[in-house]
Amino acid sequence: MNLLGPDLTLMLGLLAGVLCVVGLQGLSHPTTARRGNLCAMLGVGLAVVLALLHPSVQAYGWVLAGLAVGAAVGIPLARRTPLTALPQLVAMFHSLVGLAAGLVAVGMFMRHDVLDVLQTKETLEMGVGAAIGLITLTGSVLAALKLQGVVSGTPWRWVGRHWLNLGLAVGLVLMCAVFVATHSGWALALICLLALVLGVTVVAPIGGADMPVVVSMLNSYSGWAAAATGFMLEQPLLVLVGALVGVSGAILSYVMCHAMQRSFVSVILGGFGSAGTEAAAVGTTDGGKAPQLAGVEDVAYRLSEAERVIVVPGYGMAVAQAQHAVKSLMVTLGERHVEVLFAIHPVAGRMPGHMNVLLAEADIPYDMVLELDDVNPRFAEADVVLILGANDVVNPAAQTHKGSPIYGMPVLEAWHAKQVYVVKRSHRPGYAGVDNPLFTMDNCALVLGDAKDVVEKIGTALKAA
Amino acid sequence: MNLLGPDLTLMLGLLAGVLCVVGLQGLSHPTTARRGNLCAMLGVGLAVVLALLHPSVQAYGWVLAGLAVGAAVGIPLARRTPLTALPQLVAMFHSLVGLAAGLVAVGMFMRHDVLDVLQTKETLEMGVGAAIGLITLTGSVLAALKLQGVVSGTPWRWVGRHWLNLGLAVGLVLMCAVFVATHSGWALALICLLALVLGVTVVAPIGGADMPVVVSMLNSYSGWAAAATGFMLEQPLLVLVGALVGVSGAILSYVMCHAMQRSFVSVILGGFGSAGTEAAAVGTTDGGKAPQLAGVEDVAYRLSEAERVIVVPGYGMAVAQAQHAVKSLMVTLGERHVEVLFAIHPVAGRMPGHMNVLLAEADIPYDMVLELDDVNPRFAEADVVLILGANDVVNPAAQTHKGSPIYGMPVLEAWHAKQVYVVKRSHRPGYAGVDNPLFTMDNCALVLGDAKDVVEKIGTALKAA
Amino acid sequence: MDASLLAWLMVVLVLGSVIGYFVVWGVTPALHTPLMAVTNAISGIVVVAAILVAGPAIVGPESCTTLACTQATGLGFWQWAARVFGFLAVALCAVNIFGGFAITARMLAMYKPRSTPAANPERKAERKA
Amino acid sequence: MDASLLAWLMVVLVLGSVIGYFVVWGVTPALHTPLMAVTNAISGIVVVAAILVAGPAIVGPESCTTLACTQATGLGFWQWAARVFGFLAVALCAVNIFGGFAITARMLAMYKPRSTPAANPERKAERKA
Ligand SMILES: NC(=O)c1ccc[n+]([C@@H]2O[C@H](COP(=O)([O-])OP(=O)(O)OC[C@H]3O[C@@H](n4cnc5c(N)ncnc54)[C@H](OP(=O)(O)O)[C@@H]3O)[C@@H](O)[C@H]2O)c1
Ligand SMILES: NC(=O)c1ccc[n+]([C@@H]2O[C@H](COP(=O)([O-])OP(=O)(O)OC[C@H]3O[C@@H](n4cnc5c(N)ncnc54)[C@H](OP(=O)(O)O)[C@@H]3O)[C@@H](O)[C@H]2O)c1
Repeated sequence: MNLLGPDLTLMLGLLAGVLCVVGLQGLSHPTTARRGNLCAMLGVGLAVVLALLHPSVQAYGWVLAGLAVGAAVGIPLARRTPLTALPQLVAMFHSLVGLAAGLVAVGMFMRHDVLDVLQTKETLEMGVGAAIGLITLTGSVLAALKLQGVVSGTPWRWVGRHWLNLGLAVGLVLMCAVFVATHSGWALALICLLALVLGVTVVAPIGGADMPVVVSMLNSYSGWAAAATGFMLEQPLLVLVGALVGVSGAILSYVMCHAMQRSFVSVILGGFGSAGTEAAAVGTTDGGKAPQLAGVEDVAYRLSEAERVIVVPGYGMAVAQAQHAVKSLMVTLGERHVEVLFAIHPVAGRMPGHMNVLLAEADIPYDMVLELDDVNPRFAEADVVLILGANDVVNPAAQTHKGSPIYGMPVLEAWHAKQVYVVKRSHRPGYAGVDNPLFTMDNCALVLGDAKDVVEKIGTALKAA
Repeated sequence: MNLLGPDLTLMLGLLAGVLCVVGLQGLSHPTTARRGNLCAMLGVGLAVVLALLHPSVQAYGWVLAGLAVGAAVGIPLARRTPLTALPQLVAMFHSLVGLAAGLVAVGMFMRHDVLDVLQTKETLEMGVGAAIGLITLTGSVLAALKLQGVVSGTPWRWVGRHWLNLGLAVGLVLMCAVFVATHSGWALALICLLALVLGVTVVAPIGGADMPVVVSMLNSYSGWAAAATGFMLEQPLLVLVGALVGVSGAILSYVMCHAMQRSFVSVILGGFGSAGTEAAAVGTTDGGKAPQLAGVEDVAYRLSEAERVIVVPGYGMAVAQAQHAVKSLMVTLGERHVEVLFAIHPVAGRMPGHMNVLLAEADIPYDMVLELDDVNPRFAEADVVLILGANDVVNPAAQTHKGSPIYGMPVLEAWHAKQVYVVKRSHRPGYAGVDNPLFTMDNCALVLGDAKDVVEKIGTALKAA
Repeated sequence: MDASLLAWLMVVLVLGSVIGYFVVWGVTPALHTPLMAVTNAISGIVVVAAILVAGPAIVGPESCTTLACTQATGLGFWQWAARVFGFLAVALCAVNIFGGFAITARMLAMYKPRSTPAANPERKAERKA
Repeated sequence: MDASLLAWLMVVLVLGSVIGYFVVWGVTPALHTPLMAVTNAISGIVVVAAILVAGPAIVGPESCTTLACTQATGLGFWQWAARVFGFLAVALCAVNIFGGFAITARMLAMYKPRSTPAANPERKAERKA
């Protein structure tokens, strides 16, 4: 059916794109976020309807079957996956978009190669679409496997890997040129093969802890892949939405790298969070003073005396799944009229906003959760700061130690509080592998143990007090 | 010359538009603002070059002469106009854009009517362009004259003015329809005439104090007029930039109305700041308690004892041109190691950012100037708050008096300070015409006199102390 | 102005990127995880392309009188192959769309403001003020 | 996609408005006055249209063989009138552009951060902290 003329289609596509923008804009505040999600759904739904109304589309059965299969797989997946597995799930989803973009490029080639004379412009777009899509595919799959722990998170490093990657990339560009010149299906097949291999060899040398940056980068790629298919199929809507997603992923990668004080290039080339640097960092320990230790009762006592408490959650809280225990501690403190706030560093945990989701999951109201700039002036007034499995994000060396790899990174200035307790399992350093001078300060004491365990025990002791 | 193909022209036009966006983005912070202005200049410059390279342009002499005349008039005007006359100047500039848009529409008609058969689409765009442009012209001229005081600022109200305006607007729409239908030059002439009259009758009933909202609205109109000419001449760049300007003006009007707690419609229809409401408001004065008065010496003494002082400038500072006197007072206090901050309400003065420009003119560093949200928590710690010709923006009734016309407007909570001094000339109310309960509070005293005079005297007394 | 479609798509790409820049920087850091999930879902917009690959009718050699067929053999095979590829792409994108929006909704449902004043832990501070 | 130019211009209008929304809300309130001045200057972009009205060559009746002239009389007069209107429009827009940017630059040059630490009035507070 050709109910809509090209102009009306363009306008409605524009509307769909704007709905997606409005959707993202909704995420500027938790109160509007749900409405935003609905808007984005409407936008994508409208896009699907427009595609179905495209004059060339006739095989509705196939299309609807595909949509139904997708829904039947996707919705239960989203319902059942535990939130802790979210990074993996997001990575898996990216791989699907990447594969879809690749399939579209190849499918377009198959159809048009026999029915039309291909134009240079089209072949270029097909080559680029297939390449970006399939790099995204294997890169994301490997990232997801590393995050899930199916594949070891330790970086695989081999001699000459930078040269290999460079070689593959050059080969890919060359094959694209050959494909554009010859329009040969073999060239396209080789592009696909090279792209699949390149996705693996780029991600493999990167450590598991750096995966969030990689996932974000692949998010960006999936957007640009969508934009490339938009050029191929002359669909402005795909170009618009693809650009949105592409920019979003790029900005999130930037935010993470910036907050870690690392260059994006150094993350992608690997070389951080590896065994080598960690050993070196541990070697620099001055070891002069041992940190004080404290017991659960000490903490409970100080908390019972306190008026203002700030909790700083970190990666350890996620590992220990301690968020529900934290919530009950918060309630207990609330009953005793202690003011509790949560301080979240932009890169606490392992993905942007990680801690916020966990706290939200445990039903902790978002207006008790403060960000870096808002909370830093408040530490001085806090009686107790409870650090739960956070380390790098409260490291004063970021302000004082010029040589430290995290020097210059803005941190939570927990040390201004009257008393700081750090809950962790050992004396090991955090993600960046550097020592934390906070632990040996006079107003700080470590509480060794699993975060969930310790928090539950503190709660019990506090109730008894 | 047709050096550039249509695609390249489009891309370069896009670049020019993006440069304008980057320019506006620069205004997000004073440190990047100058660079932003340069970007915007580059963008407009590129646009002019592209227009000169358009294949149909041949009469370079005329065009360059026009540009030269404009530069010769505009630059000295911008150099010499005192900053206090800025609102008028901006309004005058809008009228020029409006007139230019009108001339373009009529010029296009003259040329095409004899050489081509006009299309419906073109005539519609010409009619709309001429109408918006010429409303902008007379409206802006009248606004500028009111702001300059050449024409009295008191609203001109006549019975049935709403009906007149409605009638003119309906007539305008009808004439546009006639023009589209007949392509007759007479219809276009009538459109122009009606638009010119409508500009006057819309702005005349609005009080002088409401002119900033009107100026902003006309700014928006000038943008939409540019977009309309973009449609007429099929120039995407004009559409893009016109939309930017149109939205900007609309947002600024919204910001002003929102901060005044008034609806845009009520401003445009008039009925506020008029003699009627003012009298009524004065009538509601409870008059129970007379405000305390203080002398210049009292203020100087308290200042010399203070550690933290917050200055709240308002419209009166602009009237008195007291900013340079304020600056020297600030320096004197600085020499005595008193911490001075400036608190600026979003609608202090008579146009958005009014106070900021004046303080900047007096060389007061912008990082000593705080906005509402940042400064409100600080009043409690201030020893002295010095209010210079501000009134509505520090009115506690906005938080307490449900019936007050400014109820709900966020205000500067100066009353939390230990001591408040208000410098003004009389007991008269401010712009909104409502009483200010702050003046009769125990920790507040009025210092009667012209702001500049008083501030200079305080400075002298302080030096003597 | 008779610019090509390609040029207009470039305009859309650039303006879309600019919009993306502004809208993403406006997202509060607390919602960066839902942001990843929702952009993931909307990148499933590739489904539009997938539908256009899966949807077209399969034409026989007779159409080659109007189309510029390059080869008459395998005409049906390659079209069917394209349709299957398109179908797979539709399904994959749909997983993304439905899954991505569902998980975003699930996450966002968890973000709640302070509600019951009884459990309000700042009460003490407010009481003092 | 063979959408009309009008439709593409609508796309530009909508995307431009969205960008305007984001960019203007991003402007710090302290710079709202310069914002008014600079948007004023860039609205002088109408000069592009003015140039296209002032610039074209004046054609004689002989061109009416190719053009769809509606009337042969007054051909030159109306074209000249259009050119004069265009010239005036160019000049008016140029006043706006040059004047607007100059006054914006003049204003922005006044916004300065705290420079000389000697005159820094927060010194006392910092000393205490
Ligand atoms: N958020 C992001 O987007 C992102 C992305 C990539 C990288 N990063 C990086 O990740 C780091 C995040 O900082 P962070 O302070 O949150 O974490 P961190 O520096 O990695 O420290 C986590 C701490 O938690 C402790 N821990 C682990 N499991 C625990 C458990 N079950 N119970 C109690 N404690 C436990 C660990 O000590 P023990 O082993 O002694 O228990 C460790 O010191 C930063 O360096 C950041 O740059 C963040
Ligand atoms: N900024 C904007 O964009 C904008 C736009 C439109 C409307 N407005 C409105 O304007 C008002 C601005 O509030 P505001 O507090 O700045 O001003 P205001 O409420 O209008 O008060 C100004 C005060 O300054 C005093 N004053 C006037 N000339 C003086 C002089 N030479 N020396 C000393 N004092 C003098 C006046 O009292 P005396 O007469 O007794 O001296 C008056 O009380 C708000 O109501 C706002 O809604 C603002």
